[in-house]
Amino acid sequence: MIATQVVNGHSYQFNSLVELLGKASPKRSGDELAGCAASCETERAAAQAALAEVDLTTFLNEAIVPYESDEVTRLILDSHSADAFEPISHLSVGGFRDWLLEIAARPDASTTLAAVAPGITPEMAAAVSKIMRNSDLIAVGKACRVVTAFRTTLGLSGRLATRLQPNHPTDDLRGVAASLLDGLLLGQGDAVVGINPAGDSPQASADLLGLLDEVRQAYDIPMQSCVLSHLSTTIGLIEAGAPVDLVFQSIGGTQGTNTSFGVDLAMLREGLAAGQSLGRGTVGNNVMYFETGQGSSLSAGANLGAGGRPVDQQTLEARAYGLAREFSPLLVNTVVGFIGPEYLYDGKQIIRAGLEDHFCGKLLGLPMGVDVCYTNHAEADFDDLDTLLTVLAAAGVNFVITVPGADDVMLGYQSLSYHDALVIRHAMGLKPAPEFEAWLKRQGIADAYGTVRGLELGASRLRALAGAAS
Amino acid sequence: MIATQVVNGHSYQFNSLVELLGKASPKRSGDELAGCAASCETERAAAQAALAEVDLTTFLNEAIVPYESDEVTRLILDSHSADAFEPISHLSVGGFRDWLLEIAARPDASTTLAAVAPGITPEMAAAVSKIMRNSDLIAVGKACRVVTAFRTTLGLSGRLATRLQPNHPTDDLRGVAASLLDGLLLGQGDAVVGINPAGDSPQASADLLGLLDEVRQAYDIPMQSCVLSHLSTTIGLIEAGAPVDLVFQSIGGTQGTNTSFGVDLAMLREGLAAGQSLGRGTVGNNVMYFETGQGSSLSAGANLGAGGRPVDQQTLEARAYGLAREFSPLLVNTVVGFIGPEYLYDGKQIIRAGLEDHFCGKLLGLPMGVDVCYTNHAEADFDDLDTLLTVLAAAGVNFVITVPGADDVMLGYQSLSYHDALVIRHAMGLKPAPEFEAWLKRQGIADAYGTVRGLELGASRLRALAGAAS
Amino acid sequence: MSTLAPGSGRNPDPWAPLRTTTQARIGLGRAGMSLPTAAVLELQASLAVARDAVHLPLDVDALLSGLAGLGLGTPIVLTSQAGDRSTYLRRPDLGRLPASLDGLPNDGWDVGFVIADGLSSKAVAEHAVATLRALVAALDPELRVAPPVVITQARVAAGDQIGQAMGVGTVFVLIGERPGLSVADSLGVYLTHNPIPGRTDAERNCISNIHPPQGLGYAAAAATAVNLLRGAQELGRSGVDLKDTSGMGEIKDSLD
Amino acid sequence: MSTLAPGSGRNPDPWAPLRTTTQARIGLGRAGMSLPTAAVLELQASLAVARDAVHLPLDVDALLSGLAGLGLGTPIVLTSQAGDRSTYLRRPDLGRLPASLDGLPNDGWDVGFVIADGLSSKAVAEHAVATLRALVAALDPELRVAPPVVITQARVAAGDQIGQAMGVGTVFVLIGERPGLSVADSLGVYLTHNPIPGRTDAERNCISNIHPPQGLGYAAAAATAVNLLRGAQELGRSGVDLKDTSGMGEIKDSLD
Ligand code: B12
Ligand code: B12
Repeated sequence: MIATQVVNGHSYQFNSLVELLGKASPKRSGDELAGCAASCETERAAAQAALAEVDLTTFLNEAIVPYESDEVTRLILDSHSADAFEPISHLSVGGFRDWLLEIAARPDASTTLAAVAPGITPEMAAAVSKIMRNSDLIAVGKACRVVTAFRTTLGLSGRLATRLQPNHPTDDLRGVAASLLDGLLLGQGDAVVGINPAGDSPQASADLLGLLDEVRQAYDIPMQSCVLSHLSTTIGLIEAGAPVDLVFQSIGGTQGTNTSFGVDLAMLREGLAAGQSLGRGTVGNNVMYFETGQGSSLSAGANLGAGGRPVDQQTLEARAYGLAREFSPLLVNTVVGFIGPEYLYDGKQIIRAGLEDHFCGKLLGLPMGVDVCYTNHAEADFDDLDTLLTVLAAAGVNFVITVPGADDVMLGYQSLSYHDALVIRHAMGLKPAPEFEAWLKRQGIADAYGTVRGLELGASRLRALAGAAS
Repeated sequence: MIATQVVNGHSYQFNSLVELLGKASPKRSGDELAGCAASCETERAAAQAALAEVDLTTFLNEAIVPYESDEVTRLILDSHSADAFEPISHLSVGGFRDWLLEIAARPDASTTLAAVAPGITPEMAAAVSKIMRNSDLIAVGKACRVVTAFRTTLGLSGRLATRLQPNHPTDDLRGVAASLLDGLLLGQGDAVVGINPAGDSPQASADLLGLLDEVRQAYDIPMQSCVLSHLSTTIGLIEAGAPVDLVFQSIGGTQGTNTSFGVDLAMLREGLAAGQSLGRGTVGNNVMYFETGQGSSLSAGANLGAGGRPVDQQTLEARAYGLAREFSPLLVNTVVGFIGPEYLYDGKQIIRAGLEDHFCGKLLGLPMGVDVCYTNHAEADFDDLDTLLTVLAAAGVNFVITVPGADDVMLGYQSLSYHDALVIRHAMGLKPAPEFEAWLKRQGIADAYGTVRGLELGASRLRALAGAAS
Repeated sequence: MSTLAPGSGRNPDPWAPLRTTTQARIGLGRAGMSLPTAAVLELQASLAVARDAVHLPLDVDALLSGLAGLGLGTPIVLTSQAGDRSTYLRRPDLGRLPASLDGLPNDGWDVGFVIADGLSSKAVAEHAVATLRALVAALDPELRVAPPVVITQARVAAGDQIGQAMGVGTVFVLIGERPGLSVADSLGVYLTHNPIPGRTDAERNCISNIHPPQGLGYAAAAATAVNLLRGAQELGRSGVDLKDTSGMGEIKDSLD
Repeated sequence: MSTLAPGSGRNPDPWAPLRTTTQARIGLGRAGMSLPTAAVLELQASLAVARDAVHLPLDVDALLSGLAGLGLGTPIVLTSQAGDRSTYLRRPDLGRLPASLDGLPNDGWDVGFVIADGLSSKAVAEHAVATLRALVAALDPELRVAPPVVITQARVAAGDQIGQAMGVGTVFVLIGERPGLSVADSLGVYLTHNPIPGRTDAERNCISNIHPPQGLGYAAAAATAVNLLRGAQELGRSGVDLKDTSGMGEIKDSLD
């Protein structure tokens, strides 16, 4: 594909779809590092205009990452639904944006968008996002509702769930229980209670799983838990009979990225089967939990596409969603500011990427959540988190990650505090997942209207939970 | 006042309230230009901690800008209500933040906050905002409802109004009418139809006023209009019998700033009296329209306070609100990204300042709107506008400015497009002012639910409006 | 589909006649509630261009040859204390101070002209000479006019320093206004009577948006300028008390 | 008032005992729905400190004198190709490449140790020597150990280049993990068997969060490391197939 576009008297030429996608991307440090970003704003505007003219069908004919060498591409193209694609098959990328916004303004938007989702490839989603402004990403993101369930139902309109993340630097059970208790008293955990184990020992993971399952049963909490070990560890734990609710894995948008993560499609299928075999869900059986994030492919040196050219990180991220949707996950979480400034430099880039990821995932039919977060080596602060959380809540994000006091003491980064979730729910009138909301009301943590107000430690029988673990 | 604070082993000393306020301010280019900003993040954190310990009563005893030499200070202190202040008189700045958030979470927040407003000085509002995060500013901003009225009622819960701004580089009546028509068909103008005249000739302003009044009457539009000439011109026009609805003036937070704008308290009182004398309001008689914006005092070299020290621009901005509230304005608009990068460097600073201004104004009891905008010499773009609009809508802003296609062809800057207002109203379920909403429904511009969907030119009898002006 | 930008469909665009009356982006159509793609892309491209315009340096030589034909004497070229564009943008205080006033002639002139790049060198390049020509033509020939001063990286208030140093009675600063998306070449003229450092903006008058054919024309701008100059000389000061009285007195009539 | 931070009132703080079990900021109280002022200010101060920690350069001399006591031979000091901190943060690719490998000894050692500042020089300053001491003590004394290499502005993968150049069988990279608000001195140990450039992270193992007393202890970290080393030598490779089997086999028991 060769496209030429004139802006302000300068003529810009784009020699491939890969190049065009990279140069049409909003400015971001990771693309500059990869060498695929536009050289100036005028070139970027030209690339966006040229990209808008590309027909959606082009993405079915020109693979961004070669079909032959990449199993993610094969999955994407082989599973593409021509029927679902039909209503949008005549559109260019620019026309697709107009169509999406037109649909999003209608009352039946969610149904229409869900119907076309299997016809949209990750590359189409990424392409259209590049010519969408933040407000477009919010409008369409909000119009896509994706509902999944295990022991709670997630993604319903007017709801915002949270992953309660009670990490501990030595996986100490009492320490984890203390953070868990704090979170429950503040109404957190309806998406999942998920622990990143500090160590890699299957034993430690099993102990954590045991703790969470015990608490769940003791207090009759409609919740699912997860210990985010490597997939290979989790599969082993399932075989050993550990109480595994959700099967976790970090994934990326190319086969090479996944190789660097030590997984492949076959292993993911194995994980799915293992998880589903347990039949532990009550209101649904979506068992997979994936995490993604712009930059992981470049970090793994696995970001090259057709012609050996670097693919921009946002397109690769969308491809990770293309992989994820094969597994009907309960949760997909983009850890948007997690890796560092080499991929998303500052608050502005993190905010933009968060909205893009949420939009692309939702458009592809995934239950998107976002880890609204930043690291201390990036140019960002708590104000940026507040801003990103607010725009994501407006965009109807399914869930966010929350940790005690906004500080993860094991992973070394700042995410949302438990309180932040209360604030945004109150400001935007959002409620937790219905099953969990009912439980919170029974505990006196939510009031009769479902407003989560939190509960003092002394006032709750849950306080025994932290003792129980010792 | 001398305060010392230790952070990370370093001891920081602050020799005056003016210094403390400056150093506790979130980073911003204008304060760096003025020489009052913290030298690093650690010093800023220390200043915030020290400021949190200052008692609110201190602000009644230590003037930031000297009482003797500044009529704005005199107005602020002389009009302070000790009764209204009573419930918060025992609090420190830090305690005040806690109190505000506590109140904001209650159902009766708006009443309680309105009752204390006359007891809050601008400096107190500015001080507490400096230790509040974006989400705090949103939560409390939203809890303060300030309702005003002229021919429409503004500031009601669940509503977002717009100033339709149909500027033209030569004040050409046909050109103005064309932009006005475009805006009305897109449901804009319920806050005010306001034109900045390019020229300074009273005659041109009179012609514009005539046009707007004619349109209003011809189409029976419940709206108020304004031509944003200098106050002296408007007073002259009222005397000459022109159909003046609102009396406009730019104001600043020090006497010197206002001098540089060619106005003073006496002249503003004269303007208020002249405006009210016409009795043109139907559902209310708030006749004043003020514009403000961080940086104007420094730009005018009128930013020095006690001890000849530079006062930070956000405190000075809050003082402008202290001046404004004397006049029970219909509208106060902070043109937050309007002046340029020397005062607010990039999107992040503009977003933060927009939230601060909205919060401080509302807390002081003002009907705050924001010109969500940026100039081409600043480091900002349309994504930043989308983000700021979304967080302001979450914060319950009374109104925003909108122009055709986001581009003001006379003032040389980008504000929101008419469309942007439709998008955010739809995304957040917000409606126009009730009187205007009813009119939009009658015109077929809003549907039966009050959702403004816009109308094609050919489908509306309003199209004659643009012809009528020729 | 209703999402198409107007004019791109088969029907004639009903907004076309209205579009001749303003450069404002009216009648853009809608995609749902939002701006259609065509409009968004166009805005994006204009933004890139406008941002570049801010940074484009003034071609001083070209300006000087333009000025040569006006018969105002040899132009003097200065720079402000803001050494480069990035400093200029962040330090308006430095943009108000000429780097040096040494060697400026002082001869008690009635009127002086200062041409400053401001935020748009394009505005100066395209409209300064023509505006100046119109001004000179409209001026009372009795008035003594100082040689023009060109100053780069400058703000309006730089005229106060220069005006005082040269001893001019009234200084006109022709300056590039910040570039917008549609209009990147708008010139402003600021008049200050008895220029001295420390004058506030309340003590000046302004004629803005000079950029024919869409903006104010040269002759009209010059007529207003001369009108204001006369007023300032009578009043003994410029600023808010001085109004552009063009058409004044007829207000009442027009309101009936 | 319920907005007070816990512990600042008269009643004893019920969270106090739980707080001994974790550094996490639990039981902070509430102001309405939000964090109370005390907590917000404390976070703000911690943030300033953590941001500074990223930029603190490693005191190489102090580290060298600490290493001297371990009896591992004379340490070699390298830098990566990322010349300064700001480049390091933006260019992880350069952080993976030593500026030069010239003159590195190569003697077919079984084990090599690389100490890299990573994102926290504080972690290295506080925990690298002690961790190394514990490692050395836990190692099979038969194993031949290369002299330690210290490298600044470096990433984990720098160990592959160094390991290959020195011909070590298994390389341990001790590196400063990114600083958090509570923990700014956390050390990670990455093990790579048969280090060669191009190894992916799937081919390494990791022992993380070493920062006693709150984080993992030196002896525990060393025990795991040695356990993994033995496994890697048996398996012929490190990475995802290699598990930290400490306590393994008892999983079933513990689940009952
Ligand atoms: C950043 C990070 C990531 C990033 C790495 C990308 C990047 N460019 O940085 C992403 C998000 C992709 C990631 C993915 C995973 N991570 Co990780 N990660 C971290 C983190 C937060 C910081 C690492 C750091 O500061 N390194 C130091 C810097 C200076 O050096 P660097 O060269 O830039 O860092 C490299 C390594 O950190 C490496 N890396 C990152 N994670 C892992 C995990 C393993 C097992 C290995 C061998 C290497 C590795 O990636 C970086 C780039 O090459 C640590 C937690 C911590 N407190 O350290 C967890 C941590 C190292 N990761 C962990 C895990 C489990 C994973 C996953 C295996 C999760 C999964 N189930 O898929 C995946 C896959 C890792 C792989 N094999 O590639 C665990 C390791 C547990 C253990 N003891 O083995 C840790 C300790 C966190 C945790 N407890 O969950 N991770
Ligand atoms: C920025 C701006 C402002 C800023 C100025 C602060 C600043 N640091 O820039 C603020 C928001 C404070 C402002 C206020 C007002 N402004 Co104004 N402003 C502008 C704008 C958008 C750009 C100016 C520019 O680019 N200058 C060039 C740069 C390179 O030079 P500078 O030295 O940095 O700019 C100085 C002057 O522009 C001066 N200035 C700004 N506005 C005005 C207005 C007048 C009458 C004068 C004499 C000077 C002046 O302030 C700047 C700092 O000293 C113009 C519109 C335009 N397209 O130009 C309107 C414009 C100049 N302003 C206008 C008006 C009416 C006003 C007000 C009188 C409104 C009111 N009713 O209070 C006030 C008060 C002005 C005063 N006496 O100080 C009119 C002037 C109309 C006319 N022909 O007289 C204009 C043309 C816009 C309009 N049509 O409404 N303004």
